[in-house]
Amino acid sequence: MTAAKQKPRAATNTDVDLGLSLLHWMDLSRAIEDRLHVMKRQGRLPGRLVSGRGQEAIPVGATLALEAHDIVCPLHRDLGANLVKGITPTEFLCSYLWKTGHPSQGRDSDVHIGDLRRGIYPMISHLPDSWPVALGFGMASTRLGLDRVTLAFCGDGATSTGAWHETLNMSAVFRTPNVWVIENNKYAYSTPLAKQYAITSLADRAAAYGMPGVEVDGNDAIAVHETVRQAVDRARGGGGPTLIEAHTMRIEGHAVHDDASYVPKELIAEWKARDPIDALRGRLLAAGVEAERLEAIAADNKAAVGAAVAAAEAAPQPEPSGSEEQEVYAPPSAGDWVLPPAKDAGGARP
Amino acid sequence: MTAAKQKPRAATNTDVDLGLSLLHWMDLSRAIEDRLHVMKRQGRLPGRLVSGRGQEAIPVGATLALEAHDIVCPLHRDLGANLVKGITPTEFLCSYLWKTGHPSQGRDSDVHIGDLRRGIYPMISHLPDSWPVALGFGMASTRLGLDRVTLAFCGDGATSTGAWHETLNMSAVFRTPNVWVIENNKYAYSTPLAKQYAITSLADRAAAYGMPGVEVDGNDAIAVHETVRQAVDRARGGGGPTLIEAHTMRIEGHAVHDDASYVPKELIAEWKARDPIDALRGRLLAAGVEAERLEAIAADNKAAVGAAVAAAEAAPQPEPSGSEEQEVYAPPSAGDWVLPPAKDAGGARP
Amino acid sequence: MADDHRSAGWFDTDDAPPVGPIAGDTTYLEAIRAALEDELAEDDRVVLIGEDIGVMGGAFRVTEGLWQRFGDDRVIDTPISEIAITGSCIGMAISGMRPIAEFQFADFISCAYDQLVNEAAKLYFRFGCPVPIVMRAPAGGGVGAGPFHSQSPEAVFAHCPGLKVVCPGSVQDAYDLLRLAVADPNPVLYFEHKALYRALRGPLRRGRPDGALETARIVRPGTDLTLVSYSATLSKALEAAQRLEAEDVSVEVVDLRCVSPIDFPTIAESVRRTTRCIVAHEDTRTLGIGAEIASWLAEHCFYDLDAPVMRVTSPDTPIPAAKSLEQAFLPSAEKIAAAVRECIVQ
Amino acid sequence: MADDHRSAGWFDTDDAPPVGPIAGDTTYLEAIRAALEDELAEDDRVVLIGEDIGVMGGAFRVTEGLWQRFGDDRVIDTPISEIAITGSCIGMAISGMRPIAEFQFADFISCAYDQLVNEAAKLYFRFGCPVPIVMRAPAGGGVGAGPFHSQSPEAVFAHCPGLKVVCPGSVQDAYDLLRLAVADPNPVLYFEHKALYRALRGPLRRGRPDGALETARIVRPGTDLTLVSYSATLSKALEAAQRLEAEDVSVEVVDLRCVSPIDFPTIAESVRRTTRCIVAHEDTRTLGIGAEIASWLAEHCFYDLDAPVMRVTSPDTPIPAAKSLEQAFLPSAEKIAAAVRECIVQ
Ligand SMILES: Cc1ncc(C[n+]2csc(CCOP(=O)(O)OP(=O)(O)O)c2C)c(N)n1
Ligand SMILES: Cc1ncc(C[n+]2csc(CCOP(=O)(O)OP(=O)(O)O)c2C)c(N)n1
Ligand SMILES: [Mg+2]
Ligand SMILES: [Mg+2]
Repeated sequence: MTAAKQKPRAATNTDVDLGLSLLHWMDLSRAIEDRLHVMKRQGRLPGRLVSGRGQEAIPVGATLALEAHDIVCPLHRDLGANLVKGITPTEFLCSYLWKTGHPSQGRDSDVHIGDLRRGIYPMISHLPDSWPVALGFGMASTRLGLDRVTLAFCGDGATSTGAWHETLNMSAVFRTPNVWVIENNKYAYSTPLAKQYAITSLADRAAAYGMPGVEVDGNDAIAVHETVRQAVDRARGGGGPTLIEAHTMRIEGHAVHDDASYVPKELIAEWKARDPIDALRGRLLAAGVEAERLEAIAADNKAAVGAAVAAAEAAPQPEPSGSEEQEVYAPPSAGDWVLPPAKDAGGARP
Repeated sequence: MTAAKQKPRAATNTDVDLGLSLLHWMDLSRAIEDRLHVMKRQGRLPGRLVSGRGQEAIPVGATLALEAHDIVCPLHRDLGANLVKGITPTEFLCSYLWKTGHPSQGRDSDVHIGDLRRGIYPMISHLPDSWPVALGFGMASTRLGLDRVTLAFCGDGATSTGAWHETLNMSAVFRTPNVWVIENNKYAYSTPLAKQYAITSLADRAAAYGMPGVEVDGNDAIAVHETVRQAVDRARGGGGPTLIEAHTMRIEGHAVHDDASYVPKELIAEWKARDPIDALRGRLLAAGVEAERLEAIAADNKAAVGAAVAAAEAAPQPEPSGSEEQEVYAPPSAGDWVLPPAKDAGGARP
Repeated sequence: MADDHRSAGWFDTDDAPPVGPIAGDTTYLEAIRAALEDELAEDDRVVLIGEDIGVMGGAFRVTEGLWQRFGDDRVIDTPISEIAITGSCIGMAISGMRPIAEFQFADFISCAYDQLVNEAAKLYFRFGCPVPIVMRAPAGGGVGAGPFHSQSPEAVFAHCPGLKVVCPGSVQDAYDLLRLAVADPNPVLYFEHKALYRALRGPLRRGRPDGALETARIVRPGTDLTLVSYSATLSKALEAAQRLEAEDVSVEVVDLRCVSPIDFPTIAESVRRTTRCIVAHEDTRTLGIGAEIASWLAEHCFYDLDAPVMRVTSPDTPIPAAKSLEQAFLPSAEKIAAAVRECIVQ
Repeated sequence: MADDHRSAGWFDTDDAPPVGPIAGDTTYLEAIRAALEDELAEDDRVVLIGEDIGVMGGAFRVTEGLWQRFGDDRVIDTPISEIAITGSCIGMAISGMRPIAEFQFADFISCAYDQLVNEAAKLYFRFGCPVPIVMRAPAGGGVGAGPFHSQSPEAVFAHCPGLKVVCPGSVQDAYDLLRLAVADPNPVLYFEHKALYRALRGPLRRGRPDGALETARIVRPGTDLTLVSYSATLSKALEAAQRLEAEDVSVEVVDLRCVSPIDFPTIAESVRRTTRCIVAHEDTRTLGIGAEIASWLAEHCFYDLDAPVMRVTSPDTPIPAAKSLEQAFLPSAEKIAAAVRECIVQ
């Protein structure tokens, strides 16, 4: 199998429906995260707070390229992927607020959310430990004829781990139906790219495994979407995996406690000016969409977030069952896990 | 830093002294391993038996490019590297025979041999776990100004591990004085290359890290030597690490118990015809060296091996001390480990 | 162990005659293979995955013939990638498959430690999603294989909530525990002892086993002392019990079978009768399985015990390679018998 | 723990005022930093290595200011590569350096498990070559950080011969044990408890400490029962002992300090006086450090004990994230006190 590095591709058209859908989810993701920041300042949020601010185009653009029976493996900046795949704002808020009312019921929290029934594999902290698991989803799809594509995200930092390498190599060997997306946001916590690796493009690593490697402007939601859609199509068609490097920038600290003083101010300013939501709005306006429609999206999302916060704050805390030790192992009666139905069983696009 | 894949280079000249030295060590390595096989058939050898038969040009050619204060990290087919760096045939036989009279005194055995005092890091089984350690030797050399180059070997199979990836990436980031040699012998145990990776050249992976990648005919001892010498020079000169892929073939089973029936007969025949010792002999003869000199090398080595076998068989078995639990931890008095002296302290080439 | 250079694995595991067809007289290794074969034949969801398990049949030939019979899709050879093997099993299991991985040696499970304890062990507790994977690994010493091919990693994983760990010590259990492991909806580590592969023989009953995975079993009744063991040390425990019979000491031997979770009721019932207990295993002493059993008994059977619970284990050192050192390192029937003699006079 | 969004780490670890200059009133975190600073200043061979320990001063700000003072060559930021960090420490140590690695959270040491137990732990026994590395890692729960940022991995490594494991539970020990670890010629894992970072304060005596690394210490004398603990649970043990004093129960508290090797003579001496013992720690029960202590005492102090050795630990589950669940999960002064009351009436 030959490995070809492909040129960054520009968005080819501005499908208004797609654009509005992208905008809806990106704006919802941001509205939730912005609200979380306010709550943090108000002392209404326990624990940590990470966000994907400025990177929303990647998880949303990519995940919208999936079918209902496909699987996504989000990481900590990928709230948008969770939302597109069906995690509700209230569930997400409950996860952050250490409440019940979300899939792990407080046993895990914040961005460690997901639900296999909806096709979302919940992340763990170890980077990028979901990747070898995602490889297994791919292998199962081929072997069971599930026609399922698995999309996994990671940051630039995670590419330096052994798990990343083993996964990509085996994915190429078995030509699994996986789409591997690196969100290169220029920093791993405080560590700039130059201290992480000595090459210019991580997509070039695709050639080290024997899969296509593609770079894309990660702040261009439509470009991300089209790039991922092609990779999804290739995967579903039996063409094997693709490695995509989406360029973006972490325009805030690693998490709320971090002022990112180690990042040059100009770099942040430069990327703030390339905000993916602003850009998409601009494109939609230029394509003739009325400003009111865009305002309505924002207003609806804001209302939804307000309602979610109220619901989550009202939700009960989880109470210890007292029998936790008996809940560590699945009982013999545990059946198969219910993944989303295969395509021909009629799953709809989110 | 740019990553350039360089063309395989042919041997440029046949330095007779070098050739004779190469022949001496390669022939000695083979004489020992052949003798071990005979002993195995005779029931005089316990445990397992692996050999580097047909691959001797790589460990010998490469290790002869080191200075006395450099470090080598051999793996299981690299008896030649151990010999060049000072492990004696008797020590090696003792290690195989579960005797005293070798550095680990029977606590480890067979190819798990080495001695840091002589610049040999003893391997463990986990592939290629010496590589991250070798990286540390490189980092220390830079930081302490030791002017020391570290040479590490692994097989094609070991390139699929996480340890391999993390090591090479960090080596490139820190531009460590390391030379990384892959002995691509076409199989990892029973697993052919096509089931290991989906690319054509492992040296291409150098570009994924940002270091030069070089392919070399691993059965041409002089070419290996020159290629490694250049990489050693670059490393010592501050030019950073090099990844070298030496092409060869495992012409026997993985170990003595394995008949390698899964390897096509023609492939073995093809590579047997390219025996590195025969080839080197041929070149030396063509360069005008008298056949008697070559015979003398073989005869001397044979005698040395005979003496080593006798000495090893006569050596005592290790006896339990009864205080092993007190020997697991180094005592507070343990001083620094004595590595070979730095170059200007006057180490001689082996 | 002989020095036969044609033995069927990387290390000589026995001087037994070559493997024959499965019959009344079955080896431990054949019992494992039979369980794999029956699982593959009866359940489409089962796949084997690992290094060199296909055309070669594995480093110890456990999977010999299975690739030929079931093909590439059911018996999957991989690159040397323990992390990816383990993670991919998790993904396949969640997708409805029943993967059985083989580590070439149990020692190499160290490379997959993170995936096992962080991904596999915790997913059910966190999100209610079962992870039915089986990780097979040849463990243990006694064949002169040195510090990196002889380890007994069971206690490390028994410490981790969410994993189950079984260590068969008989031919029938080699089969039964493997099939029960596949049927279990949880991640199960199955440590097969390489020194038993061809050394242990016995009759084998094939077919889906009854009973639960996590049950210990009294394999030899006795009245004076309870001797708890598992895996290869079980044979040594039985041998010690045999020898002590001649000295009029009646030893009850309990085969633990599953070292996590531990079947404490069975052990406690026995200890309450005998009032004395020794735990014998090959793993090193500190925080080996014996530590949990001894401390559990010390807490729950304090007033039933007439003597301290003793442990017969390997010392706290790496496993030495040379046979002369390894013999001194490993527990033996003689060391176990000596401990029993010491314990019953207290 | 407060919800102050400007706290100095990934997770809030305390609502203490911002870190000031080191003085008579020093935090546990400052004591660690002081030890690092003194080592860097006094010994050229010492380097720090890890993720984000340079310009940022580490996820918890433990190394804050050290990169600014000692530079790139002494305070080394790496890619996210726990295997390579660990292996490179081994290579640097053998080359004559004294590397101190930081894992961003102790949970991530799982990725380096193989290098630690197979390369670092066994080299001295095999080849007589010391491996003087120190691996620092913020362990433990209590800050709502969930199953992957709260683990207590000490028992897993205590099971491995060749590694030493320390768990400081006081400000002075945070300093002393780190310096003793650097001076030790063996691989030492240093688990610092993140809940103590800013919560524990006290006077600090700087300077090269006397004494050995592997010594336990009686930190509160008593006559009725020996309470063995370490790390953050030590504070809870002391609190329990305090409360029980009001009930006329005199509890002797032993700070284990080094959980591998364990200082049994100190524990045994105490238990022989008090005749009762409880071990309390935050790690889960099965095969936690308490298992080794309880089984050792059951074997060696059988006739000295008037009651079973009890263990107060977390239950055998992953660590839940929500505070309401985590509080129930963790051992507390109240749970320890209740166990003591139960133990002394037996
Ligand atoms: C194996 C592992 N080591 C260390 C960490 C601690 N850690 C959490 S996030 C982070 C930086 C991640 O950087 P990157 O992958 O680029 O993702 P980003 O946060 O920039 O989106 C680190 C080091 C971790 N989660 N996993
Ligand atoms: C991490 C790890 N997994 C599995 C093994 C078992 N094993 C020993 S040698 C070998 C094949 C090695 O192949 P390669 O790296 O190509 O070296 P070669 O033997 O061909 O020289 C395997 C899988 C191992 N030693 N280490
Ligand atoms: Mg990043
Ligand atoms: Mg090979």
